[in-house]
Amino acid sequence: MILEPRFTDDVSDLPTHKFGPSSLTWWGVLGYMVIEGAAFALAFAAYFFLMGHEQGWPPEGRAAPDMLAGTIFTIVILLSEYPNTLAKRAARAGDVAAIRILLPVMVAIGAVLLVIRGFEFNSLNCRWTDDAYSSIIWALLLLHTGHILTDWLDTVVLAGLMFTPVAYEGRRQVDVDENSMYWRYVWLLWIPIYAMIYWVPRL
Amino acid sequence: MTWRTISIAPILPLLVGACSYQHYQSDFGNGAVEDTQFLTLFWIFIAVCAVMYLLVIGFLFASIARRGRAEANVVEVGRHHWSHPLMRSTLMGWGALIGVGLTGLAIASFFTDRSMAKAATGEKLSVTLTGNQWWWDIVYNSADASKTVRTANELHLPVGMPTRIILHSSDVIHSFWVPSLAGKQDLIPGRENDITIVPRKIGIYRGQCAEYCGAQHAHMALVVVVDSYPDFLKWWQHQLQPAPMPTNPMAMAGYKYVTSGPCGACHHIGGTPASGLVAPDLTHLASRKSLAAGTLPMSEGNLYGWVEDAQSLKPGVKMPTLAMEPKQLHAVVAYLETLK
Amino acid sequence: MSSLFRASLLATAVAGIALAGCNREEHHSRAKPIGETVPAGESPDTIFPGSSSAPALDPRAALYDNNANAIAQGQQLYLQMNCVGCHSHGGGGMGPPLMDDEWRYGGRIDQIATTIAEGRPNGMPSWRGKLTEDQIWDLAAYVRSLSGLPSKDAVSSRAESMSAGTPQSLTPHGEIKNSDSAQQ
Amino acid sequence: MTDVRADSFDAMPAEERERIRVEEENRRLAQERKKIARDGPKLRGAKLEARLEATWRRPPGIIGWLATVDHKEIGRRYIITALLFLALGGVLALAMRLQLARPDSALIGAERYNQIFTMHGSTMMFLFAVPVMEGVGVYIIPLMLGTRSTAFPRLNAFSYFMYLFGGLLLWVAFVLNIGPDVGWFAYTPLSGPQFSPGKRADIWAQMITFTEVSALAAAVVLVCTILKARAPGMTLARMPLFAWAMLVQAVMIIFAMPAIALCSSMLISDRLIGTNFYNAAEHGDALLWQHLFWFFGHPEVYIIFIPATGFVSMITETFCRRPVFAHAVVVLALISTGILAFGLWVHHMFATGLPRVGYSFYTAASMSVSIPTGLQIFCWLATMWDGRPRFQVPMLYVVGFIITFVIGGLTGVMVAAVPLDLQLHDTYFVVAHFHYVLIGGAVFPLLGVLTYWYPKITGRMMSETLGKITFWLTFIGFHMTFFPMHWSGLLGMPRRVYTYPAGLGLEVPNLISSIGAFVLATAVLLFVLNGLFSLYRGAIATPNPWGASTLEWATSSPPPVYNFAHIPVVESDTPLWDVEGELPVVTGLRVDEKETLLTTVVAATPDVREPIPAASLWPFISAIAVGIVFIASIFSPWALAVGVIPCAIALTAWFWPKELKRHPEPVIS
Repeated sequence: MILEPRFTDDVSDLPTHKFGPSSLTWWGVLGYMVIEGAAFALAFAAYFFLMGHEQGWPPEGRAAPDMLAGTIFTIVILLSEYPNTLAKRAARAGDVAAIRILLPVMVAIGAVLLVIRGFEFNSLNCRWTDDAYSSIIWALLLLHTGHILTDWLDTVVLAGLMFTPVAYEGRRQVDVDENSMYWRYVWLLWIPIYAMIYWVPRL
Repeated sequence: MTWRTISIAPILPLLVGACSYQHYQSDFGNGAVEDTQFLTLFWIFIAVCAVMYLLVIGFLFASIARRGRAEANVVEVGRHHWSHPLMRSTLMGWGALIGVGLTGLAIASFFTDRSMAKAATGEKLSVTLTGNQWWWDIVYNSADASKTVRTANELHLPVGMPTRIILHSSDVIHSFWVPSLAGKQDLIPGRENDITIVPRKIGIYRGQCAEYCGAQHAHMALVVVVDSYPDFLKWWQHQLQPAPMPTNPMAMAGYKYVTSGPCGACHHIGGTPASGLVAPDLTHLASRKSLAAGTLPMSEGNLYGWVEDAQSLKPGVKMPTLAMEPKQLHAVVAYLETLK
Repeated sequence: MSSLFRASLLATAVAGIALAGCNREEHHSRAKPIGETVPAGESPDTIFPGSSSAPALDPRAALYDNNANAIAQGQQLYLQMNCVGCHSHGGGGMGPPLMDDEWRYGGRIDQIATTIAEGRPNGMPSWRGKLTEDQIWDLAAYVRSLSGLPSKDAVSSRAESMSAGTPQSLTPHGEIKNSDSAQQ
Repeated sequence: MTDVRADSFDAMPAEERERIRVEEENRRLAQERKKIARDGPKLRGAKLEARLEATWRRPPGIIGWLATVDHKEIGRRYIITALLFLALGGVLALAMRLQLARPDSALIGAERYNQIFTMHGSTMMFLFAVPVMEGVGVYIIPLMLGTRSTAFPRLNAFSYFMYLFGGLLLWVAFVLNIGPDVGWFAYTPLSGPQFSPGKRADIWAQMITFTEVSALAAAVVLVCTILKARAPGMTLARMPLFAWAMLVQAVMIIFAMPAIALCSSMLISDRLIGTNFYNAAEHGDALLWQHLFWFFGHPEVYIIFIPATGFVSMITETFCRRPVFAHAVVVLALISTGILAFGLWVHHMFATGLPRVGYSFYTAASMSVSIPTGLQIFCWLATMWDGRPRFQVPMLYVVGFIITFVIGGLTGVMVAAVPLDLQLHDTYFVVAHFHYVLIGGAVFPLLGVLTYWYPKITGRMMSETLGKITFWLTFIGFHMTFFPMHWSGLLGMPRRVYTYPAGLGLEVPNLISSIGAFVLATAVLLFVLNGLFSLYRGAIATPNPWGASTLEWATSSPPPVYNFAHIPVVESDTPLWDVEGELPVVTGLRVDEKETLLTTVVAATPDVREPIPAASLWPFISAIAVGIVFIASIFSPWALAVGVIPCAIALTAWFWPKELKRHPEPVIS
């Protein structure tokens, strides 16, 4: 005996997309940001746990990583926040023309960052098999590289999609908005990693 | 396990005879100060937990058997939110009771920990125990280097005196645990742990590795013999003597094979060219109560079985199968039996 | 680029690998000693100059070559029997290096086993009688892994000790060159 | 007028033309939007249900089977696969008990036994316990919250396939004799490159990667569903306790699983490319593994237990004919258990020689986690006291749960004290403890809730008499198996030993345990038979056979593909008990495309109409691509570099819309 429905109100005029916490994909992106945050937090804990065992860090006269590539990387990634914010505002404003300019810019910046990252791997002055210090430094850099690579691929696919007529759908602009939010998270996480790889060995 | 080990196994309790088998390897052995303190705390916990359990089960069965309720399946609209007015305060009371109970138990545990630490001060003897894959390497440290004794799989402790056992591991993580004496401590490669034991009762106890360490984790036991202090000193002096040269020709042939053949590559026998350090020290093998880290009781039959084909008794053990002719086997066992 | 091609080949042949893994993991803890196919007394003349064709491979080789457990046992024996004293961790010292592709007395597992059992001129001691056949073959399997000869799935990447060089699991697949400089 | 506009149109700059074109398109789409059919007073009853069925039905045949995104089908698969792994793990347990029935028994050799106990532990923890809770959650939560689908249904399908491939990897390796033999916890350096030659430990570590990707995906799906897709009016305060339990469990997974993801990847890199994380000789530390593993390990057991508390709350509420006493206290207890669980992992490492002061903190923390659970048990008992309990099969399992779990909780408090734990750690006393809290605490409620929701899932009732026999057999078999283990643990029997010598007094307890294990096995077999038998012979189930109060009982048994013709409105925390005859609903959702209603997080007021993705093969194909990359990365590190390309392609195709043209309202095809 299924109960008879008593009609209360009608939701047909509700929007089909909203920005911010009203959007389902916003919560999905937040979920994955928390997962990666937990993984990075534990990687940082492992880094300081291993560091706790040593008198000298890096151990026994190993040179700390060279600063050049890492610092350039940090500057570029922090500067990339400017086009990222513009893209986020364009997405909120629904300005598809601006998005079609800014997303390719973000893709280009991402490519440049990945190239700089290649140089960073060379400037670590250690090989992951040398000791636990080198292993954890390589692990941190590799994890963050994975982080950038996945978001870069997202941005490439999204940029491609924004050049199709579908770009004018509200849901796609919500995707661009959330992709920018995720990119902020990528460079926010880079700051502690940058400090741990380049500065902590020099303290 | 061949039929030989199955037939031998029941002999073990008879061999140990001295103390009843219940407390040979059990938490209730009460063989050391640490285990006594464990038991007092254990019974305190059992008592408090039993009381709490009876309260829960009492409440459960009371609410099951509670009469005077309409069995009707009907849910009175609105009324079903009603609860007995005392229930909310009982809930607070129950929460407080759990909190108080747990705080009491935590404090009792903290004081037991402190008293164990206090009993362990002023160590008279230090022993370094190194865990290997599936046997115990035991070195009695002494200020005078010539007095240090190296033995394996059997630990002698003087009664009434705190002994500090330094725990190292040469391969994987093991755990030193003699239930009748004290709690366990892990042997971790790259770390130095230690445990101090103050034996109370003279007797023979058995301990076992308590951290999974590979194929033969089940056969990594050790026998602990608690002697009176004079007996202990006599044992120590005896252990310092090198292995006696054999006299009868059979043992002589065994000596030649053991010291020149494969045994010397891994085992060390004091006073002979056999000087390997990667396997148990055999200088006083025959004086030990067990063979192959507590797997078999020491007997001639077991010596034959073990030397001839160790893999069938303890599959995966590092001791290789030597494939000796029977003549050589008799000679080797004859020699080993002289290593009292 | 060959290793990239090999990796994609691996990706498709996963089931095959799983089956091949059967004997890689075999724990033949040798409850019974292996039958002596080569009579212990007489040392087989496995040294054959480059030209003549090599004799058939000793049937025991299948049990030890590419077997992960044999290589692991060999690794432990290599340290315990102090091979490090002369060969260090494969780089050589008083004894010849074992990581390179040059083999004075043959790089096949049965030839290495014979080298260990019989000893060689200029200082290699004979281990027959000191080590059992089974231990000698384990050692031979490990010595081959020092120069990257067995498959990458059977070797271990490092020991629980100071790391002596690049992990065996990353060294490129080696090959055997019979060096004729036996006179050194 | 139009011709003047026409020629000046070409002269305008490109953006101007684009703007005008887009405006015309917007106007056209607005007209089409008005013509969309929506449910409501005009479109209702059988006609509406027929159209909804046609819209929501998945494509037929094997393609449809692999492409389904229906949370009910995926939930059913999760539960059936997890129960299969429970049976496999149970058979291994019987083999272990046979070997341990007699001292010095030669039935199973050392290496084989070590593989068996590793497989038993890994299968039960990773392939049965967590997935079955996910499965029940994925099936029931959307129905209980009054919505038509979970959030991200394709991610849900991907999560099941990753779980299935992880289980297959482990069991195919075990059958091919390359299964792991390092224990379900794989302590280094035993699981390290030197002491675990070959690929055994790698396969264990890679199985972890599979199951943790699956659990994380399912957790994100559940969090988003619970927070965003609740029926209008179901504020957080009115949310059923099972939804609270699944929310807390999902958040715990999101924080706990990355720990084992990190340490199992570090183990694989140690074993494959020679990093030194756990190599004590090269500045690494064997305890780093234990810290990271148990930081995940302890929350893991609460991830298994907390959904079980949700089960107990739902059964107690229904069978005592009243809501659970002190709803807020139970919810706060769930949340505090979830938070506290992250602060006590070091009680697994009391014997590793860490500083003693730290240990006393963890003793206090480990004891304090039993307070919230103690309060929950009090609330269930108070509900029984003030309600009118009907002791049908699900309620019997709740009574069995309380009797068993409280013993396990108290032995847990005992092993929390350092001096006791140093004697009891890694002995059969601990084996008894965790079986009491895992089987008693999670499997008993699971059997109860499978009986409880069986009519909703299959449309048939399970047999009551067979159910009662199964319960008593389970109860007796369980206690006969695991109570003697307290005794053998106290007599000095360590864990994970393939045999024990005679003469230590261990013969009698082990024999009783072995016999009890077979009694428990027959009970589980009986439960399965009851399940299969009732599929065809069981009494036909009405939509609400137990007279329960939550929304999943407002729709038919088994529910239609779209769950609810109209989205229900909730006005109290026990909707079906407080509704006089008519169910308040909201209308206006599309009928020609899959759509559901999103509501705000706290107050659950209608917020957005969300299109639900159509069935698609891409999640299955992505799972295969990611699976092959994971398995190949055991054999060569290059597999990760090469494998990124196929995975990126599959994931892009999963996201890429089928036709690149605009719709009046967004559709995910």
